[in-house]
Amino acid sequence: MIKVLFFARLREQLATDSLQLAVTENMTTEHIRQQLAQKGATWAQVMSADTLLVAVNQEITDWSHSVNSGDEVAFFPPVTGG
Amino acid sequence: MIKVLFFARLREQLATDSLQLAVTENMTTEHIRQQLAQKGATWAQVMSADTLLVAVNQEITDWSHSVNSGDEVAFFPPVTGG
Amino acid sequence: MIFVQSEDFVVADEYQRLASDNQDGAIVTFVGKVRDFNEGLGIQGLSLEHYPGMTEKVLNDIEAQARQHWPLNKVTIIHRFGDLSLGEQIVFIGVTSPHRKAAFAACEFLIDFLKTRAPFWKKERTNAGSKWLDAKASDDDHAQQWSEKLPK
Amino acid sequence: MIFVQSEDFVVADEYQRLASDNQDGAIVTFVGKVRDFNEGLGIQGLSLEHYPGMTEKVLNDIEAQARQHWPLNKVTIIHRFGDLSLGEQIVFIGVTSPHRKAAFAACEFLIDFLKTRAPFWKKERTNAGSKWLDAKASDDDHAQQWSEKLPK
Repeated sequence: MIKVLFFARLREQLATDSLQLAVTENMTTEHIRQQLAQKGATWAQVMSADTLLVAVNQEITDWSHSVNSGDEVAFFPPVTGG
Repeated sequence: MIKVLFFARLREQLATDSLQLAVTENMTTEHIRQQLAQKGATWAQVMSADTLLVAVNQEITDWSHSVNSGDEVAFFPPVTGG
Repeated sequence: MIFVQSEDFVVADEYQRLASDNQDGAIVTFVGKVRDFNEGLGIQGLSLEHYPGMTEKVLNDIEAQARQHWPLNKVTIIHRFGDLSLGEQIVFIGVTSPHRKAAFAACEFLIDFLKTRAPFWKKERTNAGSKWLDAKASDDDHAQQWSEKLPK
Repeated sequence: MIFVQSEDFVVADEYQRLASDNQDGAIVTFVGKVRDFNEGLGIQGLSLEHYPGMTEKVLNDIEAQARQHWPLNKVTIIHRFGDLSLGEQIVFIGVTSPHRKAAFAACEFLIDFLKTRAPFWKKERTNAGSKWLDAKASDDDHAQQWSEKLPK
């Protein structure tokens, strides 16, 4: 299992701040994204956004990053702090 | 007459912080400098320094600036504030 | 020192903490506040969301990067989250260094990278409702420009 | 606001004065202090001489130049003269602006030009006697570089 987190606009659009997901061998961030996109129309739309960012274990990464059981994967829009 | 001021290292070397000087028509900052240089060996040395700066009426200027009666002329080394 | 907090901070206290060392000739601070930056929409304030844990990690990493590039002594980064009203302080960056150019560059570097790397999101509350703010391309540009001007 | 004074200044008070406006998103401050910058000579402090009248004129002029280049709201420049001990504050520059890049650039511009244009002179008091400091070529370089990077 992995923990998946959603922040800001994504959290609101998906009405979800976190969920648990089962992972199999050799999965990447891209696989997680595709899997989540199948949860419905809003999920498909949110998960296909050009600006979507992903972090694994609290580090921003790309869509080929491998994901293993116990990881924390977060999806969020571009940051706007400061 | 003009008022002539000296600051910092110059003031100490010349043992003078200000003096009055008679000016004639068509004098420039360069003329004032040359006139002061004739006051003695130390004056000649101080007034020939490459780094010598001059201000007329509290504005830094060059050696061709005209000087008229009532002006305030100041000589000083490069500034080191801040 | 890194602080991610909902409480306000007191610049006087932060300055005091930074200024205690006689080796430092230069102290540069930046404060960002909630400002009335929209076109007469009657902004009331901001709600700031963040990613707890990752935020501290990113800010520590940015501080470490700055210390690699410039000779810094003290560094303080404070960023608030939660609901903030118009005029309230959002972020404090303070750095000290023997050299003023290093202090200025590092302070600006820290806020540029905080803006584009640290997981904070602003939602604006106005009389007409609330709305997530979009990231600004200019902020990305400012962060990218550092790759050309960093000291070797 | 320009202050040339022998008394110390309180950063907290200056910050308060700068930070009172909700139009400003960014507040950048610089403080320069007497530091132990010599090679173990046992520095006790500095004596700062200035040219009264001209100093205020130059600082006002530098502020006016900065305001031509960037959208600034409040500007404070304080410079002390007289005898200062190790660790004491010498100079404060504070600027506010709607834009952080403008605030950073203007603050750095002001100190760069103050250093090369304002008629102040530092004499260092050490255990081995006192000595006028020489102007630094690097300070001139920093002021000159602005001719290339000023906003149009």
